[in-house]
Amino acid sequence: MKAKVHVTLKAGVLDPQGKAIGNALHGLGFAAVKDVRQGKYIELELDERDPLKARETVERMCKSLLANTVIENYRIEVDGA
Amino acid sequence: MKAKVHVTLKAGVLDPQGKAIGNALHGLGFAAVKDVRQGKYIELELDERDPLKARETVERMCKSLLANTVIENYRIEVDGA
Amino acid sequence: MTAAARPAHGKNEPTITPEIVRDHGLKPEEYDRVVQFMGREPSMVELGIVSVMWSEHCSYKSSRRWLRTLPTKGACVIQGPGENAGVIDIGDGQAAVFKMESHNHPSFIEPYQGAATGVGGIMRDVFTMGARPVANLNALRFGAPDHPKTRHLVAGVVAGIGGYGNCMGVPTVGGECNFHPAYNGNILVNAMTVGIAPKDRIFYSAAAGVGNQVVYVGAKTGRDGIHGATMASAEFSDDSEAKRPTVQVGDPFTEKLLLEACLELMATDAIVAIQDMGAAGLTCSSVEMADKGGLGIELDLDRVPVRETGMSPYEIMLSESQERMLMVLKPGTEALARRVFEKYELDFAVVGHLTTTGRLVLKQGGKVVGDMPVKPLVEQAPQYDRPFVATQAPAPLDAAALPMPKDPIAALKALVASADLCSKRWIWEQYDHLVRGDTVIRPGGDAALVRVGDGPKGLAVTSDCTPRYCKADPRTGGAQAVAEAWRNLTAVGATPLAVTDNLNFGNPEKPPIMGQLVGCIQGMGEACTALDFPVVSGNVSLYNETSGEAILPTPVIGAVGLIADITKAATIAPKGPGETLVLVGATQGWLGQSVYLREILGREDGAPPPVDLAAERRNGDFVRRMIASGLVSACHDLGDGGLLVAAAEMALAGNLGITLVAAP
Amino acid sequence: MRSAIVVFPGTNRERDMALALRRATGREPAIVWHRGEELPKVDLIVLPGGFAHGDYLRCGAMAAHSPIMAEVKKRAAEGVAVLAVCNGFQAACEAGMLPGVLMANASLKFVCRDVYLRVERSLRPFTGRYNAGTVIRVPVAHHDGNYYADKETLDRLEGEGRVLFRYSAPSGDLLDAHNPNGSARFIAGIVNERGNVLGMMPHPEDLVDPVMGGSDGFGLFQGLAESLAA
Repeated sequence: MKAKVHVTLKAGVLDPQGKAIGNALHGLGFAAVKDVRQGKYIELELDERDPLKARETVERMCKSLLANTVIENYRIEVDGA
Repeated sequence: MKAKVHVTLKAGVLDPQGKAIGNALHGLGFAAVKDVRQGKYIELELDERDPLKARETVERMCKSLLANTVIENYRIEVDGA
Repeated sequence: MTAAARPAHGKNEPTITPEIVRDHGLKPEEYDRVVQFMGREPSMVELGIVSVMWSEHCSYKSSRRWLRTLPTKGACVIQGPGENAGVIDIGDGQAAVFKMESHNHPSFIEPYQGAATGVGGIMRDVFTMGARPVANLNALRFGAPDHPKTRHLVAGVVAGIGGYGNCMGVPTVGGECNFHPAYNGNILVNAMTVGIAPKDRIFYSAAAGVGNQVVYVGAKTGRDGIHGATMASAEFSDDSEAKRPTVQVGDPFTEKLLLEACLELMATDAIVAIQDMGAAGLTCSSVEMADKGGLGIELDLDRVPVRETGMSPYEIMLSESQERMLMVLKPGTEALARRVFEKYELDFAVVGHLTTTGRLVLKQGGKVVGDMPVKPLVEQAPQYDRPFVATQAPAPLDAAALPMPKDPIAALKALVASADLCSKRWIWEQYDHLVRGDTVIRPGGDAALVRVGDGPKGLAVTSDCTPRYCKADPRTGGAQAVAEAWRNLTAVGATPLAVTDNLNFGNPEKPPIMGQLVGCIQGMGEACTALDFPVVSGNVSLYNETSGEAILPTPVIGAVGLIADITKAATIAPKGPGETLVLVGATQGWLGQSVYLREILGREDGAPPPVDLAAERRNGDFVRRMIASGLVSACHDLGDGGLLVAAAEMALAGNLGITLVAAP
Repeated sequence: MRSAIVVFPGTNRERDMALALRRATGREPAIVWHRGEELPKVDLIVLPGGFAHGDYLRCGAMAAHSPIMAEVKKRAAEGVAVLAVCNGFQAACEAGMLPGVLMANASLKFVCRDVYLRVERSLRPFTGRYNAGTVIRVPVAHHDGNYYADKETLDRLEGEGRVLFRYSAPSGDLLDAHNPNGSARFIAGIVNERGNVLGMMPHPEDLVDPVMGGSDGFGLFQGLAESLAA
């Protein structure tokens, strides 16, 4: 069972990476870039067949480790749930 | 116009981050975790209305900066294209 | 030699065709020699093993004949070339262990990972001998600053070196970085590591003890980094070529654990022999361990920790995955060793044992998939005495014939702003040069100085080479590189002890390029002998050439010296106004091949300045005595840019002004 | 003063910290592995610099979940002093012992050089030996030292006098050119509400000896030794 997690910074939180990438893109002539935000994309292979149980497990993983819930949001995609 | 880019390591390329996260999750009792791969998720705000042109621009951004095409793949999502 | 049947082999093993042999870098007559000592055609994994053992990188086939001419003996030398790193005595029962290695080609393809894995590899060479790494240096050469790829390569290489070295907690304290169009297609990334070990606890790679277990520790094996010769093997695994990234990805976190686990186990006496898996991974380490011990070795490939499924014997034996070591343990110590590696959450697998057969035997799925004699892999490695054409040194330049600069200060500004001579603070501030709390002299001086233990002793380290001198006159250039390293160690007050080297050259099959290599080695040999400065380790990187355009001959010298009391060391910064500046050594106004000639007059001609080794030694010993006596406030070696630039660098370092008075 | 230094897999500055503590207290600090080892009764616990777990995922994220951290948090809650430097500061924030987050440096580059710190408050056991307003020179060596917290947290930190160090010019002025990583309000070091946990990015332990280039950092260790002398 494959699960995908997107961890992104909450709105308003400082994003040094995004800002720096934006500047670099402008430096390379990509004037159309107005804003850049960089987050983490994590693919998990789980030994679990029940999609609902898988989603619940990944939820706990996000809360305890994968995301710093003070400054980050997370979004979980599980095939079939 | 909003564009989303997923940058992930090519198959077979060692993912030290994924390996360390996997071990940490096992340490926290998440035994069901078999494999973890970590990649980048980038959201771009573009001053561009034509989705096809936007996709083409983001393609060039990926090749020149956002992805290290020697060891990484990239996937682009543009609303409407 | 019984003509054994060809062992069972991979799923769809092709017959060996001349193309496959050529793709494995072997000449037809060399392949015949393989068939001769095997008594039959080799299997693919056997051919792969030969190709790697007889590659330039492992066998030094184009250079060994000349490397033997270098002086490798000396009062301080405990172990010269031939082991993972050189070992020298630094007194009080301690030894310095050091070496330099290059990762030029991978760094051009993927600068971050290429440079990072280069640093990781050289550190393993040092701690595999039982030494705690205490200082890293790197010598970098890039193309012209305005070349389209240069900015990307510099950013990636510097970030990669920092990314790996900083995580390992080894301070990066010195090195060089310069730019020249000749490196546009071939950058140079040479990494050096210096470690310290108890003199009586140095670990070598010679296997011993028939029946002793062969243990694999560290990261898992993947398909990464298998050399170009993989095309032939592509048909073996059922996956496509895309499955086999040729770029190795480094994991400094795993290597930090491997370092601590190895040093912890080395404090016990469980280890008989140990070797890091560097170039050609499991092949080089197992063959060299068996050969040096005069024994055979049997490996069960099913027990090798792998991170991908369905790996063929070829891929397992030739994989260059990083952060792995091979060890031979004393009987009964497996449990102790396993506990140490499990503490650090590292793989620990018994993958074979030593035998008396003098053969390398590989098993997979219970079947023999490889069975070959060890001795010929090492002793029958080809050794070429390549034809060479010595470089004709240009005539010395008549300095008087050159136009005087209208404004010397304007010329000085241009020189100190040039890519080669400008401050490299923008690079070394990305390296942690303070971790371990022993850095006495930080980057930016003539040599870095690192305290040994609680002091007062200190190790001075530097890396030097002036490639444009070597291009014009290889022999003088080779001697100058050694002399400048010797001088830089002296400039901080240290006694020079020994050197390692990284010989970067173009295609040795071209006589003029071979002539450069021979000339530089001869020059190095003369200087090392005259200065009692033996070579204890080194690396050769050849074929640095793209579409016929070779790099400048770059014999980089990495040197180590010792100072008895770090509080008496000298730096380039004068301490206050009113101090007198004294120039030691004759000034002949030599402008041939000078940075001034290139940067100001746009010319690269004339003979390089001659090297007077007797004067070098006399002046150096004098300066060292003055520094030890405490009379000297600051000291700086005159190199690129000569007196004017050296004086400017001292003034800047001391935040003072300097008045130079021309002789009456 | 008895002290213990916690070592996570990937920590690499425990030796520098041990040198500084030995110099200030004449005693050998205990070096405690993050798993399976007892944290002895001590007056000071140190979370040192390094790359715990390779700094993978987020700096200090996995260290914060190490077995030993539960005990460290318990001792801190009982009032034991905790010095969390660089990677240690990141782990302390991830473990909720200190507010805010250490993000990537604004330059996105690793930075290793001397910086100047203005001591904002003379607070035992940490900055008792310095006067408020003093400017000291200590090195930084990090890639993710860009301190961030929301406005309310920053205002509370300043209001309650919990900012102990700010990056400044040698003169003490707060100038962007002297902020090595882009930290909010030039913050370099903060304490928790109770004032017994100090997190700071710079490395005072690397400048405690004139032979090594300076000793401005030694005051922190002398202050600890005096205030916490058992």
